[in-house]
Amino acid sequence: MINQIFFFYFSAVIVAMSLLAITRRNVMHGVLYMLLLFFHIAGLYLFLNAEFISAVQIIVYAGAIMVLFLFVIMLLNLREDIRKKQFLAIWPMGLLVSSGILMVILMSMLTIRIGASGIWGIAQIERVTQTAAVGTVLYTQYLFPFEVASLVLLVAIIGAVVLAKKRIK
Amino acid sequence: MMFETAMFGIPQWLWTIGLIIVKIAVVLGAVMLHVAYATYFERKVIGRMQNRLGPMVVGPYGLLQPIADGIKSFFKEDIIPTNADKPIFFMAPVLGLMAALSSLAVVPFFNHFVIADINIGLLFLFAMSSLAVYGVILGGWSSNSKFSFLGSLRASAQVISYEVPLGLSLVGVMLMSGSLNITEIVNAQSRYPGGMYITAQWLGFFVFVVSAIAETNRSPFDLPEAEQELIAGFFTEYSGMRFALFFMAEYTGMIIMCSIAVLCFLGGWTIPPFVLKLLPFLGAVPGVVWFIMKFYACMFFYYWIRATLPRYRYDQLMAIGWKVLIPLALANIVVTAAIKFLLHHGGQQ
Amino acid sequence: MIPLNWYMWLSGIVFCIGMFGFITRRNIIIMLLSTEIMFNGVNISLIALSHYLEDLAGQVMVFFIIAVAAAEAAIGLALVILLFRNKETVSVDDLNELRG
Amino acid sequence: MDIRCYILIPVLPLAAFLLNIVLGKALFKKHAHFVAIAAVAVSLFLSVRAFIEAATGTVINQDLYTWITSGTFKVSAGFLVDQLTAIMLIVVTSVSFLVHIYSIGYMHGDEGYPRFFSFLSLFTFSMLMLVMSNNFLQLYFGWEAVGLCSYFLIGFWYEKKSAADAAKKAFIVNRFGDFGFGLGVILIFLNFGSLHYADVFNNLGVIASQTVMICGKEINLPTLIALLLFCGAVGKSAQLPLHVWLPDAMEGPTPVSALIHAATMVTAGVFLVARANPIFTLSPVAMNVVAITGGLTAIFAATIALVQNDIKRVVAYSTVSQLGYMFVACGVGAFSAGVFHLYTHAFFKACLFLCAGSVMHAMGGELDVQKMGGLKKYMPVTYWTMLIASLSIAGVPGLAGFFSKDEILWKALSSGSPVGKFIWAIGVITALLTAFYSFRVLFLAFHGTFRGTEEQKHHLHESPSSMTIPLIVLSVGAVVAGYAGVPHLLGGHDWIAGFLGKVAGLVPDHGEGTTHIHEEGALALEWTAMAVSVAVAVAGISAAAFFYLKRPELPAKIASAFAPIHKLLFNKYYVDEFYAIIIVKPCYWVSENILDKITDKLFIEGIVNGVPAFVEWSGQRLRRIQTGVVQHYTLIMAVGVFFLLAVLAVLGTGK
Repeated sequence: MINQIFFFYFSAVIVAMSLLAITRRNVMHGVLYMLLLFFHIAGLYLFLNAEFISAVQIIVYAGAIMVLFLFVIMLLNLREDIRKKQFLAIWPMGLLVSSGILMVILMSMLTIRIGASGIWGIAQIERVTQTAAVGTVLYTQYLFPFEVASLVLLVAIIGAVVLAKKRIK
Repeated sequence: MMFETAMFGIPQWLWTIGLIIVKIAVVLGAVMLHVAYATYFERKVIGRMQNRLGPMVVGPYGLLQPIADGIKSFFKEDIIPTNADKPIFFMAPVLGLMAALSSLAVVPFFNHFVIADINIGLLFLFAMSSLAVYGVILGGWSSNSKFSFLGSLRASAQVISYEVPLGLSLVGVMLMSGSLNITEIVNAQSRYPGGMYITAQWLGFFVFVVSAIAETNRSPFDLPEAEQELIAGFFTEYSGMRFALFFMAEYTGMIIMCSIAVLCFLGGWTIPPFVLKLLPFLGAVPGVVWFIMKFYACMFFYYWIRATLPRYRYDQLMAIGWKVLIPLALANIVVTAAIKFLLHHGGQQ
Repeated sequence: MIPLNWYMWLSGIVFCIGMFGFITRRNIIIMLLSTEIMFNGVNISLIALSHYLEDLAGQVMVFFIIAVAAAEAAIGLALVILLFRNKETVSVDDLNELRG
Repeated sequence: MDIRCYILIPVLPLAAFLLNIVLGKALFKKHAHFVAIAAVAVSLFLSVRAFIEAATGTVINQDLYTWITSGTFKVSAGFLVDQLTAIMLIVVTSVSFLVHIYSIGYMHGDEGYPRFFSFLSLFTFSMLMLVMSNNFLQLYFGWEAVGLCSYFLIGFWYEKKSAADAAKKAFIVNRFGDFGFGLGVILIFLNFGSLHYADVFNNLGVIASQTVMICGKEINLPTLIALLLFCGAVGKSAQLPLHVWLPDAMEGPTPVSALIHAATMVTAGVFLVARANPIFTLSPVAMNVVAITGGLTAIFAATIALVQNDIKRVVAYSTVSQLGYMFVACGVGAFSAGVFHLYTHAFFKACLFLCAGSVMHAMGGELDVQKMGGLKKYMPVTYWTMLIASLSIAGVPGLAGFFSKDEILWKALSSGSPVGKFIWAIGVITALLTAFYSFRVLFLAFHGTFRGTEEQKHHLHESPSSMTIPLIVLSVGAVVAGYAGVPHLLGGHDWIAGFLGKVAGLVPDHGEGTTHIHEEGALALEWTAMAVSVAVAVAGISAAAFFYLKRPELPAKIASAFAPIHKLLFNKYYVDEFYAIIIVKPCYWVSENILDKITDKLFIEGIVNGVPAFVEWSGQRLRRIQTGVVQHYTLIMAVGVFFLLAVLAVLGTGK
């Protein structure tokens, strides 16, 4: 009962915040709604026994990515753009297609069934703590993708620096 | 389960919630009091260091000065700049303070006195400290003023830069204790020489201290509010209670940083085992006393540095962060991990 | 106990909202925000599946998605800065030099 | 000798070419000759060794690697070094070496100095590939490569329109011949399934009596192949219908004329006929065609040479005429005599050309013999060497030209060939003319008084030693080269004939004719023939001396007395003009009126412009799809995703 109330609360806020975030005229406000969105998603993750990911969600999304967005918004002078039209002329088409895909997803989820369970049940995770469990999987089974992810980040750092650097003539 | 046992006819879950609320109240009250008196303490310390007396007028030795300041800012007019983005302008200081105060939830002041004893305590601290920047950015941006804007740009760049070494410097501690739970970290320290991690993690501690000062925008890294250049940086346009909220957020941040330093490097509420061996009667002293003593030593260090060192230039600040502290912190992690690996696995093989 | 379906529905809704934003907004920064929303929609389903299947692969995948999202945001915003520096706008339909 | 040494013979000039063409302009500049001469000197040394090996009877026939594989078509790059090739190697490398040295002085200060030497090296490489090849395709490769080098070198001074035109003319005229040659090679492959000499010559029986239908007529297959190959030879060796390019090729630098257009490349045709002699001997018709073509060319060119004033052209026509002699020899089956003449001719003709170059050098580029005179005292070395070469070409006994020419004439006379006697008569007349025009030039240029300008007179000097030394060496060659083939009649052993007799399929002397050699009547006939040729040589020289030394005013009188003939000869029988009317003009007309106006403008441009016009038309309509707005693309993508998901959802239900 309490679980379901919480779930509905989180879901409602998540949906509302994402809708608000994409419809706001002022980007700054959009980012702040995103912030709330991330908090609620992090809360949802806690329900799903994913406290490590939930902390990472806040640290990376709220603490880094959204700050980056804010930073860029501050650097750009967007006061002109705010007054312009915010949606493209094709928005009804977009709405149609998006809701079409949504319908398909919702319908197909009706028949979803859970497959065979893995070894990381709640009891097992609690025994070794969740962070250690994720760490174990990450550094053994997924070591190579992990290294690749580090490479992706490195490239992104260098790329961002090179791109945004002021060309000194 | 939650509904089974009852005391005085009140259900258990209500008791639990009640206990949490009481804990929150106690912690909040204590911290707010300390925030208030941290300002007094600072003025006194710096005053003495600069050969003056500090506040002396309100109350004996000026002891009531923080109360007077609080009342004054509470009743001052709340000025809002004309072109400010009002919702954000209102929200920014609250957000800043909220982020700072949320961190308190996982900080244990002595054994098992903690609001939420969660497994990922340290991660939670990172998460909340990374949110501190929102108050700064939003406050500066929404004021729609040049000084605020520049101050907030500087502040946010500084804060997100120093977040990295701050987090990395604590990784060594995590590695040594093998846990993210702060209580466990404190308890794990008794197994190490001196009963605190500072002996083994001196490099991490150094990086942590420098980053913490920068992270809280304190002198000598107080560029965002460099008075001579930017008046008051990102909160130039704030007044009255909202200004006080920013102020409280800053001091709460300092308190959090000092608490983390005490908990992660200085043994928290414990005293080193060899001291306990020499003077066994000290074991009778409650742990919170040691915690507060260590805590105030750290706060004093903050003031001491502020009174002693001149302000750094902005480029120097960034250079220290990226070119010195991060490499040092990374080196510390590598060395710690290597030693731990050798100690744990070298023997087995 | 909450059925898995509910999480999946939520995930689908969030994803489609993100997609709608991406398709219809003119502001390139909001478009980037929309991609983040889409990522998060997917993440919700991955975490939920990870929980219900008792397998940590989903969480690991989310971890990677977050890493990639960070990289994407960094590059994307660097491009936005570059675009703004040259064109003084963040409206994508003003950035249509590549039209046929 | 190691096979690798044989490979080095052509590879070294190639390396020199690559070095010079890539680095020459930047690195060697005025020292470009070092590389080229070093390479060709080593090649010469190795060629001499190869010659000695060949003299002892060693024949190298080896494939180096597979060059082309396409179905059953397999061609290797390989070397065949037998006695014929050995002689050619000596001729090519020695003349090339001397010309290289001569060019140091002759080309001194020219802007394209490194370029010149790099092309000379490339030519040497190509020519060596040609003569050393062991199959027809590699021969064809060398054939075309020397043609290319000839083109480059004739047009060496490409800023000069006449040089550029001459280069194009040489190239295009040669294409006519090479077309036939190419067909011949294809026909050989079709019939033998291989292009190796050995495979072809050993299986000649296969085609001996075959015929092919062409335009409803049955044609003997060997005749067809032989004639097609001979087409190439006619082009390359400037024989009668295709001789027009060679005189014009004199626009190139004189060393090039000497090396390519006198001593080596033009003899490639003779080499080809000699090399393919087993095929030719199968077909009496082809043999007669070769002999008659050679004979007609010989006298035709000699008559033109009588009246020309351009010193290099006279020598060029003389070359054409001498090449005719060689073909006569081949045509009457005396291949070894033809190759012998090729070999002696290389020396005295190269010498003549280089002398002409030396004269030009002294005269500041003046070519007209009428403006020279009395050069003897200014250029003694040039005079004496040219005198020796002229005596040699005139056929004065004891010199190289005598032995080889006499051999040819005797072989023609004595052969069983139906045209032999006729050809002999022509040959004798030609010999008379040859002696006359050779000495006409010599006397006009070196005797009498100087007829040029004062400035030229002042400038007159002997050429530098880098030019005179090759002249001396070549003149020595023009004397002694003939002693390789002193006939039995004069107490010699006709060594060269015996030497070449070892070549696969090359009959030492043609069957019917040569067996007479020890018969009484034949012996007397041979003495008579020799006496006749000596007599005509002396007569020719004397006539020249009479006309140009004693009575210098007489030639002009005779010329005006026989004005129409003189004019005909002076204008080279109007062959160029004839070609201009029957080939060049119609070509122009067809190109302008049909190819340009109809094919090009209508069809090709119609297609070429029509396709892009259609593309543009459709592109103009399609491009509207590409709006440049990311979201439009995304929307389309999303529609696709929707349908994909829908299909999957529909198909997935019930499972």
